[in-house]
Amino acid sequence: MSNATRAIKEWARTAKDEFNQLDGVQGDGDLGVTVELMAEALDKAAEQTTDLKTWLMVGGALVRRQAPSTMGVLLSFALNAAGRFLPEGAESSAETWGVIQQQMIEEIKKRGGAELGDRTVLDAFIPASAAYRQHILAGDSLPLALEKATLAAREGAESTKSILPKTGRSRWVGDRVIGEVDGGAWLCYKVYQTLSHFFTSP
Amino acid sequence: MSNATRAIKEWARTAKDEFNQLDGVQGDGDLGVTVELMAEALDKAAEQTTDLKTWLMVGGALVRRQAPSTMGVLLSFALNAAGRFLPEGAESSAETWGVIQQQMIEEIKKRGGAELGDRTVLDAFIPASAAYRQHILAGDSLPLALEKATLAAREGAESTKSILPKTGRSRWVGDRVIGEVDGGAWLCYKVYQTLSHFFTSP
Amino acid sequence: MNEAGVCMKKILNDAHQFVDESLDGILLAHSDVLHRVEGDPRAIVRQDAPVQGKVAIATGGGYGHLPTFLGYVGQGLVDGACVGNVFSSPSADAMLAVTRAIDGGSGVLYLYGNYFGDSMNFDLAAEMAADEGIQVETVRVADDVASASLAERQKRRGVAGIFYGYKIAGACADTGASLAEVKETTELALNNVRTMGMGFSPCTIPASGKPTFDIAEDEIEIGIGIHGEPGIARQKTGTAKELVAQLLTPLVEELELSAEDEVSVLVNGMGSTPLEELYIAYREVHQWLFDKKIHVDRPFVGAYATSLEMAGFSLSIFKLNDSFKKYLHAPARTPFVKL
Amino acid sequence: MNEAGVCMKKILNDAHQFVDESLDGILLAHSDVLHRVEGDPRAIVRQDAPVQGKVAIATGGGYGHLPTFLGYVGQGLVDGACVGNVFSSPSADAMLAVTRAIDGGSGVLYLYGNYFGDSMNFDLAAEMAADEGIQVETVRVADDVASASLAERQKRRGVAGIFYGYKIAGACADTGASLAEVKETTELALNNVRTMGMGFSPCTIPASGKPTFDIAEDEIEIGIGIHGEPGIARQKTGTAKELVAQLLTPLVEELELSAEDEVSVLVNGMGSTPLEELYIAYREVHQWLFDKKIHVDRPFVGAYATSLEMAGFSLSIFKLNDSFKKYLHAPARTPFVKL
Ligand SMILES: Nc1ncnc2c1ncn2[C@@H]1O[C@H](COP(=O)(O)OP(=O)(O)O)[C@@H](O)[C@H]1O
Ligand SMILES: Nc1ncnc2c1ncn2[C@@H]1O[C@H](COP(=O)(O)OP(=O)(O)O)[C@@H](O)[C@H]1O
Ligand SMILES: [Mg+2]
Ligand SMILES: [Mg+2]
Ligand SMILES: [Mg+2]
Ligand SMILES: [Mg+2]
Repeated sequence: MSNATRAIKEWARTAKDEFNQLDGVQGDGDLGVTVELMAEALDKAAEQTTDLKTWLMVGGALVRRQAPSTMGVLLSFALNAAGRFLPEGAESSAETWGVIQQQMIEEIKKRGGAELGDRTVLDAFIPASAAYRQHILAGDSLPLALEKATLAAREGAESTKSILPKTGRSRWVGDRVIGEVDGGAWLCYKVYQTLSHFFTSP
Repeated sequence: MSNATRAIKEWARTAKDEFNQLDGVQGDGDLGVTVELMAEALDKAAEQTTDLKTWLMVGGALVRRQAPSTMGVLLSFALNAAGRFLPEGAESSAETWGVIQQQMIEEIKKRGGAELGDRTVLDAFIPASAAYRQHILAGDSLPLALEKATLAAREGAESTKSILPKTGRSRWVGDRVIGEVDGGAWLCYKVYQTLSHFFTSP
Repeated sequence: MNEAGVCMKKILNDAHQFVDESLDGILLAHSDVLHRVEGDPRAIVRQDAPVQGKVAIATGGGYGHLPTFLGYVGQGLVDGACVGNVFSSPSADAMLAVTRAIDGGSGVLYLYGNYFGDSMNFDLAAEMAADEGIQVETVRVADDVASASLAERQKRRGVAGIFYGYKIAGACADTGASLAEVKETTELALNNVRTMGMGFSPCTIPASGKPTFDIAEDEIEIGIGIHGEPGIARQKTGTAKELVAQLLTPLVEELELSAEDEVSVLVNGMGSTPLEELYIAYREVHQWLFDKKIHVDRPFVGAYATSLEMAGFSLSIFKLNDSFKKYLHAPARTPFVKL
Repeated sequence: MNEAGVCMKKILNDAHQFVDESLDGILLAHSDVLHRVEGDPRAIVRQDAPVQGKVAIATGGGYGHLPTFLGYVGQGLVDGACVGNVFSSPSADAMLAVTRAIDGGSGVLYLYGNYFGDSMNFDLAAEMAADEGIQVETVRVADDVASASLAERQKRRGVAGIFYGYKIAGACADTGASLAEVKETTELALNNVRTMGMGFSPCTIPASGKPTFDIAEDEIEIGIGIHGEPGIARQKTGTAKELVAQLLTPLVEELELSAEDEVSVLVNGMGSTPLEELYIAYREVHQWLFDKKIHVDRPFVGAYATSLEMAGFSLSIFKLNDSFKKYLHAPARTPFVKL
């Protein structure tokens, strides 16, 4: 797991400016910083444990402490909810990761009150998670499922270009954001993409 | 007289930026504002009186009140000194103006403690006044004397380009000013030039 | 510019240490009044906390708004503040640490600006505090009229009007009022506070190294938030009189001010707008209200809620009654704010 | 940009009314403390002037440095200030008006920054005051080590260290000391004050509409004056630690500080440098002095002498003894400065 988190951490460093800029269109321009801090926290958690459930709990707490912005707290809640859901000693598997994604989405909806189409991270996460599960259920390989999830995430993220924000800071911006993707949604796509590359050619 | 002061006032408006910039090289960049305020004060004095002595006294006081920066106070002292020197009812004449210039220079030296070669207004004023007197004494016309004084002022102002400042704010700047004329000296040249144009083609 | 951001022309050693080194400086300079909670460098409380028997006020938010939030910790205002990264919410853990350190047995009021991230974290902290038997109530400041319609007032952002929230809550708590009373009084006061601001130029978050937004040489952003979030319009700049009228009109309308009403006014600079200019704005505010026979009881002009070196200003109006006035006039003193 | 300068993104109606409208705002906001001398809108004194039997302190200088100069008018600091145009000396007439209004029979101390224009005007005002039988003494603040060598100390500029001059003179005058004593004490104190500053970016004088100087994206000006006058060097910017060491070294050397000495420190922001950064500077100052066993009695961090929206900061060190400490700790309160 720590190899995957390290890959994400390395990617996050290079992507900081892009996300600050995306967030600046509708928010306060700090999403890149948050992304970097979240990736560091998750990698730190992976160094502390190899147990999946523990990693989700520790990672959630570290993200909450080190990157407590909207995206960070939602991710923290989501990781902890998934961690609580998993049975003790649960093994990492393609199926388990499908469950984790589902739990995370439910928790983000619950805590943030947003739905599909509200111009948030969910607009990429929901279709990506659905595509992933569908391909795993169909017996496809993890790399293939991740590739398809990445495609779905990208499509979902792109779709936010034409959505008016209903929640979060972007609520205030009105139609000035039209034409730009939502930063959180784009982040979701990029994380799937990074993982997809990692599992295709680790 | 008020026609001449109006000409200077009009010129001063157009020259503000140039003098702010010159002053900015070695000082605080406000000389253009001072020039404008001084010119307005002198014009206001000319509207109040046609008597030369009174104009020098009133003009000095107005400059002191409205433009009390270094250049302004020195001019104010200088005008008042010249006014005090003139006898009651003194008529404006080429000779009288020669005396006024001399008195002004003496007062600026006395109050400011600077001499020729200290990179101040005096580096233009002293040679210009000398040239003016010389030509008036030689029986030349006022326009010709002013033309020669203008040439001398310009040469004197240009000479400040290679002088290190010894007084005023510019003292602190060291050799960074080398290559730029002193703002006060350039102002002196420009006033002679404006008057010269005015008396050539009023 | 290098990674550490040294070439940003900021006083800075390392962009990632910006908040912690700045806090170090504050704690070193003001150790007579301020105190770090053991084990959490982002949780800062007054030296004499907990004040036994007094309702404690906790606040917090992202860094970069000094004197908001931390600068209001002291006598007559708030008891503790937790500090996030620049423009980012503090963690619920820091909030809990502050809560524990300031509770003097009478409960804690959470008083902070209405932002999603902060709300989620403060709510989580309140849950954790409740588990430990500490009574917590919450008041979210939502004074920025530009950020949502009146119908959706609870969705508005909290901006400079939080100053009045602190002042009233702090003075009310000092009278020995109960947690419920402090909460109610603060809410009542904030119902009478409205703010709107405009931004002239952006600021640069040290860790990002880029301006928070782009804006043309002659344009300003109306209704900007204190993180540089976009407002409701961009336009060419105008005279002081025009700008003040533009900000003031919606505030006065919503508060339904009329002749003989009494208000306090806060002319808040966002960071780099000089005091000299803020007083030109105050002159316009005063004249505008004077013409409508609205009386200014106590004006505040200066930097009360900033956005690093952003240029711009906001106007807040607080419609007064006698009880608010009493609290407003009570003394208050912190290292940053002395009333 | 139009003639009135409206497009400068300043809060401004008319660049030529900048000073007077800003003063209007100050007088409207603080009429409980400040008062305009009848007939001279640029002469401002404390409401209760003249204070009978107390030596009065007069100051003044160009506008654009708030809280310097006008902002120190109040209790425990200065009695009156005259105000020039932006960065230009006030007129001798305004100085005389202030002098008349504040003299309580015990004489007036002129306390101002050492600039040629101001000196000429204050000297002229002193002559006129003497003609009217008012006793006047003068102390010129010349604390900026970057502006002349130690051998020519009397030629140095006055910058942020004037704050200590006001504090000592004001507290000393409040004890009922004579004019000669107030002058001597203030001079003694200022002999122990040194300042040096650096500028990151220029400001724009409203009436000129242009930045006061040009500077590269990654360059700073060392030894800059409070009007943006050039200093002693331009260089690439450095870390906070490096910048602080660069400013502090000459101050500590000239004051011959050694272990167990006690000092007060002023970290002064020049206008748009955020408080957050000033405290990073203070952290470095504190550590630097701590390593040399030099004790900081009372630090001041904030905007004490500004240059409109110029970015940058200065450090002042005041080497203390017990009598200076007593004066430094005395209370003082103006609308702008509360100690
Ligand atoms: N209620 C919400 N539910 C889910 N995601 C949200 C919500 N609000 C905002 N977001 C996501 O968070 C992103 C911004 O994250 P971040 O920069 O951390 O927020 P902030 O700086 O406002 O705290 C948005 O692009 C959006 O995708
Ligand atoms: N001691 C002096 N004697 C004569 N002229 C002086 C002296 N000091 C300065 N000046 C002139 O004044 C000019 C600057 O004027 P001004 O901008 O009004 O000064 P400041 O802004 O420093 O008060 C200089 O360019 C120089 O010519
Ligand atoms: Mg954000
Ligand atoms: Mg000048
Ligand atoms: Mg944020
Ligand atoms: Mg000047």
